[in-house]
Amino acid sequence: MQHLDELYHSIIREHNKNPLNYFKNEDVTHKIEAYNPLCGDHFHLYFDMHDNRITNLSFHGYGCAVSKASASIFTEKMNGLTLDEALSLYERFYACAVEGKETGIKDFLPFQVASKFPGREKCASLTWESFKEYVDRLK
Amino acid sequence: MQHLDELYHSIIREHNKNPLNYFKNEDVTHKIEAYNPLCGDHFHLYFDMHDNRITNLSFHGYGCAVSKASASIFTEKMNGLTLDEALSLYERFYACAVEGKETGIKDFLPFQVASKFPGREKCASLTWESFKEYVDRLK
Amino acid sequence: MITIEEIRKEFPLLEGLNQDGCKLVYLDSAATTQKPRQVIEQLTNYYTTTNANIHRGTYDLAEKATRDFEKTRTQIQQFIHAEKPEEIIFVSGTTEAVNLVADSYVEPILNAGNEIVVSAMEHHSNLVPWQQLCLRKNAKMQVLPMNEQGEIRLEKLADLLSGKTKLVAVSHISNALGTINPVKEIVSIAHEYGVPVLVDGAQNAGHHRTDVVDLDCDFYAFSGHKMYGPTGTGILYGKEKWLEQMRPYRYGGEMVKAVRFEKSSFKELPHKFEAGTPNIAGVAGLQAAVAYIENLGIEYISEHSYALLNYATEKFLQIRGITIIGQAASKSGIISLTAKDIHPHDMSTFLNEYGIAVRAGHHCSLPVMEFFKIPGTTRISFGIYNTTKEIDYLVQCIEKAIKYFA
Amino acid sequence: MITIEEIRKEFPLLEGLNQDGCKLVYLDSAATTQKPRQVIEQLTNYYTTTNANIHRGTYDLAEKATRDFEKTRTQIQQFIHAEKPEEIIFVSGTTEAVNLVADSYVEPILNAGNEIVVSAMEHHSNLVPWQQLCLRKNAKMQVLPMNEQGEIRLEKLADLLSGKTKLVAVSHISNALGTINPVKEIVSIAHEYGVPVLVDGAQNAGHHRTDVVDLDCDFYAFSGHKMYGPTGTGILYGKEKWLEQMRPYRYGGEMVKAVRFEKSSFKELPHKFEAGTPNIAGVAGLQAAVAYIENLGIEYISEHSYALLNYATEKFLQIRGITIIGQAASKSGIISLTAKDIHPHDMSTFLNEYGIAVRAGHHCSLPVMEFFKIPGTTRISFGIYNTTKEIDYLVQCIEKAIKYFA
Ligand SMILES: Cc1ncc(COP(=O)(O)O)c(C=O)c1O
Ligand SMILES: Cc1ncc(COP(=O)(O)O)c(C=O)c1O
Repeated sequence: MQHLDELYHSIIREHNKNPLNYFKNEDVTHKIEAYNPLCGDHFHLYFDMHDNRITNLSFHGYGCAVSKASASIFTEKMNGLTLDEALSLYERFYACAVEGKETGIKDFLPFQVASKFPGREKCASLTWESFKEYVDRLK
Repeated sequence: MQHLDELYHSIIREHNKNPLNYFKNEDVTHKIEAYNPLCGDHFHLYFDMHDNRITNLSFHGYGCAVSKASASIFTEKMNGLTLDEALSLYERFYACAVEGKETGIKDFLPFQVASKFPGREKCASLTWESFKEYVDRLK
Repeated sequence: MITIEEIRKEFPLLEGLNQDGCKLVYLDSAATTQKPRQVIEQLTNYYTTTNANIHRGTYDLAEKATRDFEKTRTQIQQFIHAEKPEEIIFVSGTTEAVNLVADSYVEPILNAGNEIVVSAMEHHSNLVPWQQLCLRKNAKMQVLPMNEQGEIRLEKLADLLSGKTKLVAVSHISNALGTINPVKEIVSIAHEYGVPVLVDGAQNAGHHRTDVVDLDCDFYAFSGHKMYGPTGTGILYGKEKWLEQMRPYRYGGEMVKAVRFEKSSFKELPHKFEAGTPNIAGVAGLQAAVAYIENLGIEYISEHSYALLNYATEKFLQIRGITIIGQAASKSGIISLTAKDIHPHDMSTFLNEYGIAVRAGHHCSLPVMEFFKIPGTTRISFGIYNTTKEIDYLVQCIEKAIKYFA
Repeated sequence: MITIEEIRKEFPLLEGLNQDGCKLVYLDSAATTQKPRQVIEQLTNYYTTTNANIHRGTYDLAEKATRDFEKTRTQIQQFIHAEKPEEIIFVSGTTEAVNLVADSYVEPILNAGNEIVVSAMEHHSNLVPWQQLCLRKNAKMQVLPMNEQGEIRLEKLADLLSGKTKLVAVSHISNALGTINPVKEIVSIAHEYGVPVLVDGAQNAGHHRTDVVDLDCDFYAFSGHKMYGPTGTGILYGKEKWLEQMRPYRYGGEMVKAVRFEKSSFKELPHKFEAGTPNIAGVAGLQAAVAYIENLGIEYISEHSYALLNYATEKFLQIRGITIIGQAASKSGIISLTAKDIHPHDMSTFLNEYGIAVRAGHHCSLPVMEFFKIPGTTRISFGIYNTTKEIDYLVQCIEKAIKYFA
């Protein structure tokens, strides 16, 4: 069971059961769709951006424990960051969840394990990648 | 070598080297093309037919020892037969060369063996089959 | 009577242990079946005693390879009760078989405004080829609906058929739901309108009796790897009258009679559709698979599938929180389920830790998931080697998962 | 240095005895090669330890199967020195690879009056697809001629190229004549006119170094079974820029991203072109074949082929009545010959009685036979396992045949 608990770390299970900032909010300046048709995961991300600063993040939708927890943490960690700060946080998340590197950010740790599970490579990064793609298109 | 000699029976080798009625003859009532693109065998059969009687048979072209000998024997055996007689002789040749049955016709015997050799099923029957197809279309 | 333990011994992969020293509980046979020793050994046997390119070889080895290949054609003809060996075309799988019919039969006769009918529960392989063909031709794909149990609404079929309809394409058994469709009735109704029917038999062949003459279907497609045979093999059955009039699918060696730079002529059936060197070893393995199935007896295999289905269904109905997706009256050994709000990927990852292999997701049937308004299911599917003990273990583990994710 | 005896021991079929207790003298490797133990065992290994359907599996077995499959893609990318693994498409063989390019690349851009250039020595698989496409589209197939030695007349190429030309399709090595074509020069000339080039590498891959970047070809097609690998496998290499813009070849599972009844979206390269369950076991076997080749060293294999070619050619030139068809300056280990007026089928039947397997006929290259005004040839082709002793024996037997039929 150790193996499983590594993936479904208490952080992930907690965020999955009680996700933070989990509500629709059409009243924002930006709305992003994060969709992976292969596994059916489908979230909407909501946030305001004024003067390149991101606030009021929330999300809503459907996904596995890992993707949901990851979205929850995304909305928490990104709040109040400038676009540049957000992108550099994305890089650190990517290093951890996709490349399996140490980043020193405690909340990212459980996602390091996720990418090693069969077929679960993309769960952790879904919302983060969608955000990155969206922002790249903004530029 | 017995095996080989069964196929290349003296009758076949003799007819191959010195085929009977081996000449072009455009001066006849009927001319048939016998062609097997898979092995390149290509003969023309020439004959006259008056009052349903076949005469003046000859052939010309290119083929393996078996198909050439078979064509040679064809021109010899068919000469002077009525169409009905020719068709019944065809049936006997078919029984021998394709179905491997005994027919009592000594000259047909070597062809019984031919059909058992790898990839040589159609050599013996090429001219005979072409004749049959042609005659069927005449009717 | 052969016991299940004896059967299991024939499947080397199931006998092996995984890295944790556990035996694998393989419940994903709808994706691909495991292979019996006889099939695996046949591949070795082919390559060590027979390997040669087929057709037109004038030496013993090529002759033997060709004879075996063509014997398998006849064996498969008899296996699916087709009338003639020429009606059996070797392809690489169900997907290629469907694409072949789309390209060579339907494409030339499909005009703008024409229609193709598919069912609401098709695998992408029997859906996307028709959809794309219709888009290209300005034709219309009509969908034969299903009900909440996951059964085709047969009474709607006649409404969809008309002089504009060029084909009905329907699966014999849904890989996502397990539903066994009333194919014979569908064929009979379609034929009243003069419309030919292609049956996607991927989940039926090798698991239940297949009789194309009794069904009277016009085309029947299936894959070797889903019936205990090798990957890269498959069959398209077609009625001779259609195959005769169809143009070739691919061009190349083995399917031509004469070739000039200006034009070519093509061989007779079935070779017209078999361009290039086929999967000769694969076909040898398929021969062994069919022999294996016939030796066990298709009735026996079919009964086993029903027995496991019934046993498992009953167990699942007792677990609070489990919903079985697809509750048709007539089903094969395939069960799709959802467990509370546990995502299928979390469920399958959890089960994998206990050595259980099940499939999670949409099972190449996205429109089916959309119909049931779910993103996916956990799918359990049975093979001849599965046991009720494995099902008991699965049920235990699913209960654990429900607790774990609670 | 590995000896030829050690190599032969790796090929179980060559070690076996035929019904007369003789070892087989296999000289038909251009049709298909024999398989080393490593390849045969890999198939068994795959089915006994790894078998599962690939992509989207969330259990260990499927993960391993998928990882191995994709690793083979990368291995093949490196084997042919392509830039990216996405440029490697798994297909069932050369014939399918050529048809894929015809359907997905050329068909959409070929208009009436456009042209496709093929060489005069193409295998039917790299000729008939272009011919039929041109006939359907009212386009014109131009033939790049060859000389009496069986060499492409390179100086004629520029005359055939123009703004109307959409593709040049040419074999790397002619299977009928053994000629090694100046593919790099052909590509360079064609590119001056902005015309992409498809190279049929069926006779080159695995026998001589293959470097698609050095050749700068746009497409490269080859078959697994001709390079010591399994039947039912093959590769289409394509430059990413072309593959990206090409439409899918077949539709079905594994190649779609999202599917609605109204429309679908397709996956990225390379999966866009790989609909349905691929020949997973075959690809595992191909992996072993490439590893086998790389372990021996392609230079070593290539040298062996030249050595046998030169040895045999010299011997044949000494036999009165033998004519070698195809006397190009640059040749691979393939020799086509005629012996007096002995029909090739009589020759091969005769040799078969002595345990020698050679091919007789037109070798799927009817226009080549027409050019030389012969109905066919006896073709001897070498693999890594052939020896000069076998050639001596062959020469003896051919001399006997000439006497026998005299
Ligand atoms: C030059 C050449 N091209 C194409 C092919 C066709 O290959 P396959 O039959 O494996 O599709 C062959 C083999 O016969 C060949 O030698
Ligand atoms: C019902 C059904 N049709 C078609 C297919 C496609 O089969 P293959 O991938 O072997 O071509 C499958 C298998 O996934 C299936 O279950």
